[in-house]
Amino acid sequence: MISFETLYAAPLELIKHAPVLLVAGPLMGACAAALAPNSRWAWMISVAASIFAAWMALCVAGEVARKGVVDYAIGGFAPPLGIAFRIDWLSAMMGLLISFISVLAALYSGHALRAEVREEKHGLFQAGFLLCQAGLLGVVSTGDAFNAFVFLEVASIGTYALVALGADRDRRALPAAFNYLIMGTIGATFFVIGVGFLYAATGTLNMADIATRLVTLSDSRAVLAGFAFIVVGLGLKAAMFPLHGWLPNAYAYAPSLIAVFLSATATKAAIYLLARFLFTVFDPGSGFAHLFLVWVLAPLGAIAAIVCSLQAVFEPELRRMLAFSSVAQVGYILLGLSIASLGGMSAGLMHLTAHSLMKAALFMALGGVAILLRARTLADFAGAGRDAPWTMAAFAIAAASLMGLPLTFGFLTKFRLIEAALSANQIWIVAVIAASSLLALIYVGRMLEALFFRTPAPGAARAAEAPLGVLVPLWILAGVSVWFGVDASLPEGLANSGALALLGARP
Amino acid sequence: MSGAISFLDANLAIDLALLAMLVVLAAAIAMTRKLLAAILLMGVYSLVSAVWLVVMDAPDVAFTEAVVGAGVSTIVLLGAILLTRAEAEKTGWGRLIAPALIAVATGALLVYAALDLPSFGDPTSPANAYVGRTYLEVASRDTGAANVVTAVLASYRGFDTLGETTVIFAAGVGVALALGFGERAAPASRLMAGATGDHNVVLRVAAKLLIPIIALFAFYVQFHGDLGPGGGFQAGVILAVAVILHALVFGLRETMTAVKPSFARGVAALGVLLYSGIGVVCIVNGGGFLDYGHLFTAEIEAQIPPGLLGDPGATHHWGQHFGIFFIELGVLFTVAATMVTIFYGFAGRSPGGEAKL
Amino acid sequence: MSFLLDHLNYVAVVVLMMGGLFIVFSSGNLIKRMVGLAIFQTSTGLFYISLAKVSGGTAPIMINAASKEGQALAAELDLAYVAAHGLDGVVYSNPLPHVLILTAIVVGVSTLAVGLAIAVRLREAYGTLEADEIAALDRETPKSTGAGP
Amino acid sequence: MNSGELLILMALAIPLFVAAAVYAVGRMPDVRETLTMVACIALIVIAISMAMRVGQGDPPVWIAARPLEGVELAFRLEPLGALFALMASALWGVNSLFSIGYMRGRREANQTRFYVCFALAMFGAMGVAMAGNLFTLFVFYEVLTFSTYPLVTHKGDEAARRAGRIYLAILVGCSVTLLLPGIIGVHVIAGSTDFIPGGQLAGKIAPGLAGVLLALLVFGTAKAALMPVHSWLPAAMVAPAPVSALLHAVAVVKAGVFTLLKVSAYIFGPVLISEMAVAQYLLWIAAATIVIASLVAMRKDDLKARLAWSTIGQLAYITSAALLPASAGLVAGGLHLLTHAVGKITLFMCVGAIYVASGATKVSEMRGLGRRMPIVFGCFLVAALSVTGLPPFAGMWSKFLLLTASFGSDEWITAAAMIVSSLLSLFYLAPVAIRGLLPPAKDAPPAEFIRPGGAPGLAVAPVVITALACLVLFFLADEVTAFLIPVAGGAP
Repeated sequence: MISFETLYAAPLELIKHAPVLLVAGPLMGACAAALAPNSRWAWMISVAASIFAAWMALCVAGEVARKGVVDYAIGGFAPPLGIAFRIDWLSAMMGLLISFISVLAALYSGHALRAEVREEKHGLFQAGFLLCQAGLLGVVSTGDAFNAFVFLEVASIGTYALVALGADRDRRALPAAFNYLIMGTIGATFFVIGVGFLYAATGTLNMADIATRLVTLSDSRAVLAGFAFIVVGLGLKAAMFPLHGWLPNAYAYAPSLIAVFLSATATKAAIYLLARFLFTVFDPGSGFAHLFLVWVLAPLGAIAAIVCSLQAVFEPELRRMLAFSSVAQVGYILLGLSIASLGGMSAGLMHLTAHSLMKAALFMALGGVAILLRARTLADFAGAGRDAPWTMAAFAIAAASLMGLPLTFGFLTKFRLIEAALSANQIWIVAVIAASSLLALIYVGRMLEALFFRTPAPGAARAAEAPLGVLVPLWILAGVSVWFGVDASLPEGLANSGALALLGARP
Repeated sequence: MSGAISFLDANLAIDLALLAMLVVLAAAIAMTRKLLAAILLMGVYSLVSAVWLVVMDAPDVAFTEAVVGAGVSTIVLLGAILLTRAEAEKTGWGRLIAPALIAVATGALLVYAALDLPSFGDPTSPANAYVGRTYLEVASRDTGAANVVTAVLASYRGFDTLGETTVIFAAGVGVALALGFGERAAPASRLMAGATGDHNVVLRVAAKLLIPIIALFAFYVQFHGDLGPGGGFQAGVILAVAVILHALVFGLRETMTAVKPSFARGVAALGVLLYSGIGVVCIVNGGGFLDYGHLFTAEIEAQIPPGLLGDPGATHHWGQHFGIFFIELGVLFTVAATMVTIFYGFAGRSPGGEAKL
Repeated sequence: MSFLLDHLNYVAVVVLMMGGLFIVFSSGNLIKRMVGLAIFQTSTGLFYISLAKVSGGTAPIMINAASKEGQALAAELDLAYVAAHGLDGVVYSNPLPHVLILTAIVVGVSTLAVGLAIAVRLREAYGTLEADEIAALDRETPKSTGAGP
Repeated sequence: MNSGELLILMALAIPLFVAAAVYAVGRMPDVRETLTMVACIALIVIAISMAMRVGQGDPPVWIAARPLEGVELAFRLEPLGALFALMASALWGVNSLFSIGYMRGRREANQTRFYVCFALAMFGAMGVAMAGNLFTLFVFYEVLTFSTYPLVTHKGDEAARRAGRIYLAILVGCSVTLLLPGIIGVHVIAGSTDFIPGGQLAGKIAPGLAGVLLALLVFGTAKAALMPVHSWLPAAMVAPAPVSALLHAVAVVKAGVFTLLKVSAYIFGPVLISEMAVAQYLLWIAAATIVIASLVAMRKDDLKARLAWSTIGQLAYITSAALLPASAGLVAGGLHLLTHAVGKITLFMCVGAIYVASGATKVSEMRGLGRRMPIVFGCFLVAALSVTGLPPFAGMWSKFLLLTASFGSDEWITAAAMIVSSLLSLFYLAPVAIRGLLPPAKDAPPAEFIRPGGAPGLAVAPVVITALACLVLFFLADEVTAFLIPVAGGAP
């Protein structure tokens, strides 16, 4: 359906091993960055490794386009004995998304670090960033339940400390990071417990293998517990309402690079894993999984979409507003998945993509100007639109996408979500989306009014245009949001095949 | 069920007794408000669970739990509470209700599910009958390692272990980012002054003797890994302990001149590089990632003398042998270096250090 | 009776896990929270190991499997024999959970180290390790001014 | 790319280009405004040629993009759209001329932003006019909303910002929560939102469900200002006169009722409409709106507010026309769209001219001013009579057709409401002009002009033009109706 022929420029040997190089690239890059002599080298390594990963992601997508599913047995041991990557369209899509965002974040990091982090720490910072990237890419590629846990932790451990580095600007980053660590670890441990029960019930760790063996014992209590713990664990990692308490401060006080990267990728990878288990390991049609979709996932998604939007409306600090809206948007995605029809899941996945693009852009724009004026509240940002037109124009575009205005990607995904809900006769979901769109209109309206139609308080610090190193990735993100707003065939194609992969994968 | 009963007499009694001890310890930790007590009890908890693990036929895990729980964790925890209030604030009963409810509810679900599991020790349970059993059958044939745990760890699930090593490295990066590289360490940080009188000759001599022995033991554990319990991780921790001991006795500054923080960080990174590099080498030689079977090209394989590992008759898996050897080496590097880095971080930040700056 | 005994082990381990979880949630002191977290993770490991125990088994270290006999034996295995006596007559416990938990322990200690590192920074920034006091201090800092001390 | 597609592309590109160019040359007012005028003329020419092609039965069509599978960004001209495009572009020209006079006369700030947003608004209006399906129409409907927000808040003080908030909250709020779901509902049920004669939904849906969709679409289109979603319009009065003219005559509210006409004609189709009970209820609401709005207008002393309320009433006429079970209503509605626009823009430009010259905004302050500026007040009278619906002015025909249509379909309440409000409007519009032309009261001589020279010529000329148009259209009404007849096609 989507043609990646151009990628076959890559040597066949590389394409054959792309699935694992996709992870190994950033991983080795991290080591190199840690060894880098100075900040500049570290940055170049980071960019190079990210670009390499993105290239590999494209190769993998090309392979998936050719074969449907790419299996890669690591160590030459076929599963269930060995660990194997299993990459279908969904994994390929997530890989593309994460690595694409990573490249832009890496480009952005050059400037952001200089402004926010002490020089001698840049090497390690880039290392941490690349480790997180490798971990997330591993999570979306692996076909082994326990291996997924390991990569979740690879992605997390470093980022806890990276969030804490925000303390150089605001000490509130420290409690935020600590809380993030506690919650993240509890989530991961719950996930392990769940996997343990699945292992006890099936004797294997390979997801596909688990799925085949679950068919016979879907009503066992052990499986039920495994399901519950995996869902709660991943819910914590995905900031699924009401398990999102750790997110707002973590995003609000972390260094802007981390806010950009995490908001666009981390929760998304957790959502991916959740969907992977819900739809391909467990049988969504069967008993408790179905009940969960209808009576837990959908209501929670709805509550998140409403409540967290409200919190955003009444929040004075700009970055916290964005963080709350992130939780609300996760609610949209979960609503889409909960519809469990092809249309619904595809819409959910599309919205996932759209949200990554817009949130990355929003945090990047704020970082770009806030670096200079240590602004947090709306009042601090008043009039930034006049002082930094280019930066804030990109912000406005991304914000429009967040509101779901026509000619932006966010509008089309919202369109598809409502359409899917209507086709599934779930009018209440339409009502929820409408209501929370209204709230989004209000809080985004507050932002834009402050940025563009208010004058800064006399004597207040004035924003200045962000440097080119920020504007380039920023405008790429904004541009993509508009491009997909006019022609979303690429993301829709990916999302459709991703949803098909979820629905079609069960034995 | 007679098998279970006879088993009950012997092991189950010990097993349950140990578990009971653990429960008591956990309760004690929950009760106490003295942080020091909590930490020490935590160490004891690890030791007891290590013993329990031995009873459960998991010597490798027991070994690790011992060195980590009773060793590293305790050291780090102690480093963290130096000069803070030793008492935790009293938490009112009201504050305990919600957590209690959460714990009880979760526990209830777990028990409810656990009672559905096959009975304890059942050899035919899915867990024990499927993949686990297969490993027992094929591991030594595939890898030539007697210790199936090592075989699975380093070979079948070598990718997990790469991830594990990466996690350690990430932790090192994290701590170094948060606490710096010990550059704020004092000539003889209060940390040691607490542990020893400053010029305790006996101790210095003892240390001078002890440190090489510890290091030697570390290397024994390292290379003995594929025959008995042990491996890169345990060895790495022990090696790090040697360095830490040196610091405790001779002072952080001296140790830092011997083992530079930058050097430690570099070695940590190199360890992961070595591990993943092996994987890439396997690719270059036409195999899959970490496919030790292709670690060597055929011509190199041919040049390896058959008697290299003694026992000339045995059919050899050079690839697997050396693959496991190298990656365990990588683990050793990363773990040891990271542990040292972490220690530097905490010791360097220890208020004793600051006071002297 | 024997049913209960057969599962007592799991129950005990569950109690341990929940003890850890309780400590995390109940204690306001950050160090104690980390301790609780460590206990929680360790106990999870114990759960896995309980799964791996085989009655009358021993540690999964092959008896001279590297030697000719061992090789031959391993080669001509048939599952029924193994089910009865295990490999070369010895019953081994299940190695897989051991491997998993080795990894889990390492992850645990890594988390502990990072968490405590952050705690140390917290102590330096706030002068306390009590969650309540930290929260109180944050409430004092006016929201509008971004940078902390 | 055939000539039709080219025409549509130009119609969209010209306003955009002007916006960009004006922004670029903002420093040089003369260049800026010359550019705008040239663009207006070009746009008018394009609109005319499009209208001619529609008349010849070969309407321009362009499928610009396919954002989602089965969702097209498509343009397709038809009589209503052609009429709207022509009207909007022509009035844009007149209004721009007036703006030059007004803005310079008042020495307003941020004039460049004003012209940029104005051009963008035209971009939106053209898109709405040419939209080939509801999806496209919605896209440009929103473009129109957001491009006019800076115009409404032009003054930039807190009051203006509050008005702007109300403006956005109601317009966007309704469109997101009601209109969009309604549109998607149509898309789901019919499989497409294309405008097709006879109605996209005809025969695909039960009248009950159709009623729900109709309600969603009618109230979602808050630009049509049907009560209770009308309050943004009086609030927007804080904007300068040219903007009010834009809102009331050129684009915004007209886009609203235009949407309703299109929905009625091409989405539901006359047949389905006549079967729906909901249409009946909505008709009653519209009738109520007509009467209430007129009554409120009577009691407003601020002239702009009075005109605003009169607009609300007049829009409800067109809404009724769209909802009438007789397809003749559509033609009448289309005609009223045009005549009311011409009349209203005249009125607003008069108000602007009076304000520039004398600074007077209240009816009570205007007695005798007419003696100083007879032309303006004369034109005001003309427009007032036209809006009221008296011969020999254009408004008369559209009202006549509306009445016959409502009588023809036995909608007595609607008919009654129209008659009553016409009488009322006679009382609240005509007297303004007449009092102005009366000799000033002895005891209260009119305040001195803030601009001794009276209104600048550039502010008066457009008024005369549109006033004449009111007269001319009276004689062209037949041609217009003939042009619009196909809209009612597909009806029995």
